[in-house]
Amino acid sequence: MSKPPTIRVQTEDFDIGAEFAALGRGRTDIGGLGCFVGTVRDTAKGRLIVSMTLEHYPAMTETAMARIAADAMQRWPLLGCTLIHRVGELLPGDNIVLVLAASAHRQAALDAAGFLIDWLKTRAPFWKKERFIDGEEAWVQANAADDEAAAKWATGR
Amino acid sequence: MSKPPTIRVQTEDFDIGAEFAALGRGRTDIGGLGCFVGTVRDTAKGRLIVSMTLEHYPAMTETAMARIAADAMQRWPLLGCTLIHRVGELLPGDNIVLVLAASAHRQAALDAAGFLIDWLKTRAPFWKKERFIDGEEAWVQANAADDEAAAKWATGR
Amino acid sequence: MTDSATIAETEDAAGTITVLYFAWLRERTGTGEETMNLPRGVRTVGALIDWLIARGPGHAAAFASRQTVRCAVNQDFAGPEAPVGPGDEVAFFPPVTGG
Amino acid sequence: MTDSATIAETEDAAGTITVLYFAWLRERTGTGEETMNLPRGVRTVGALIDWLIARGPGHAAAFASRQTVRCAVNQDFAGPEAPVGPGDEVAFFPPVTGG
Repeated sequence: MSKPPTIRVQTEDFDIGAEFAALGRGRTDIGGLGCFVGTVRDTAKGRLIVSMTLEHYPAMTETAMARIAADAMQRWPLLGCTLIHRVGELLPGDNIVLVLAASAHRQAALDAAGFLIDWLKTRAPFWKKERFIDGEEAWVQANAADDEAAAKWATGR
Repeated sequence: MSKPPTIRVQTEDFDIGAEFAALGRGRTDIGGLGCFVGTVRDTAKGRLIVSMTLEHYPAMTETAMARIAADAMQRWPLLGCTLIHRVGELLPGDNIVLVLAASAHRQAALDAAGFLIDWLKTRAPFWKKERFIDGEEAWVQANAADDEAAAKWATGR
Repeated sequence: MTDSATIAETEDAAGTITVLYFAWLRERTGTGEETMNLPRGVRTVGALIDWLIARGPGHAAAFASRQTVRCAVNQDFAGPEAPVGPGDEVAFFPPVTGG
Repeated sequence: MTDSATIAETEDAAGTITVLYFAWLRERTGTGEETMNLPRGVRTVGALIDWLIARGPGHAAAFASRQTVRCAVNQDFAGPEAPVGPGDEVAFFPPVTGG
């Protein structure tokens, strides 16, 4: 009954409504969809950001995302899930990432969405560089909170 | 910086993409949006459902929803949230409810979305009646799992 | 005369309440809304339920399983000890099942 | 002659590897990709890093803080003990920060 995951890496924006519709189309067995959308904030550590560039490792990215999706499908009774990550130059307010999980039950859908974004943040080969208003650029550093968020799913394995 | 919540009770469907856009419009301080959408399943306890009717207590509904939203805004650093609940007759696959929470940080956005749906399920005056394929109708019974899901937020208060 | 005048006055002062029923309470009582004089001696939700049960078999059926009936007074959830007074809107319904 | 013939054979058998750099490792090494013969004696990721550090100041700077460098061999995360062999694609990058 479950669909294969939808995995995409793209420079263009995604259409959130269309992704919900695509996952639910023609189905009447879904009880709930959990979703997280990450967007570019205009500040980091109190400094104004004018743009963000996302680099990735093309040969590895979709494989890594597919593995994360497969892991989610195994942990929860999902009927489908969608992972879309943008790359290239983005501006404050732009969408970066979308994760979407469908299940017969709401807790599974919400937990899986949390898992998908936590693992994407720590296990998929993307790197962010921020350009500040003064022209300086800096690679975003991985933070301990993300590792802890991801680790909580590992213990439940 | 935070917007007043958007609260709606309506018979017509909602546009998920439009609700994300409305919450994020003109803002660059949002880092993530957590969302849950509940939909009508075609079966309950192994019996086929042909339709579901949602009744509510009009004078109380929006007040109860506003209180739940205000509670979420107080518990998490939300920049805005949206709660939309449909009433009337719905068919399998139809959307029932949307909750959406925006924050600078993803964990707050996701946790708040979970809180909003758990409390909507246990604190807002809606009642579901299912009509089965054999013509029989039955009011959905509240279940202990929903109470437990809601109670977990009470302990953290 | 003094006694009956006092009673009449009490009844007037009591005023009316609106009682609402939802979901299967509406179906069992056969009504979604009724307006009535606040019954004498009724000062709480619990006392109002006792009084409503005596109205007839439909109401008795609606409140047959009292622990599964929820109440709101003036659109606020209220327990059996909650006060009921003139002008109040008192709603009875099963545990909610939206979302 | 026997010795040098053996060495030549070993080098041929070693074949080439592709090394990729991302984010600030790409900036510090000044390259995103280089193809090289698998250096003699290099059989693990850790040994490859040792060898790369000796290539020049850019590479040395890229690997200056080794514990913050992550690696994937053939698109799979790999630690310093992971084997590296002919034909492998070895990528070095900082801890990921997508999502």
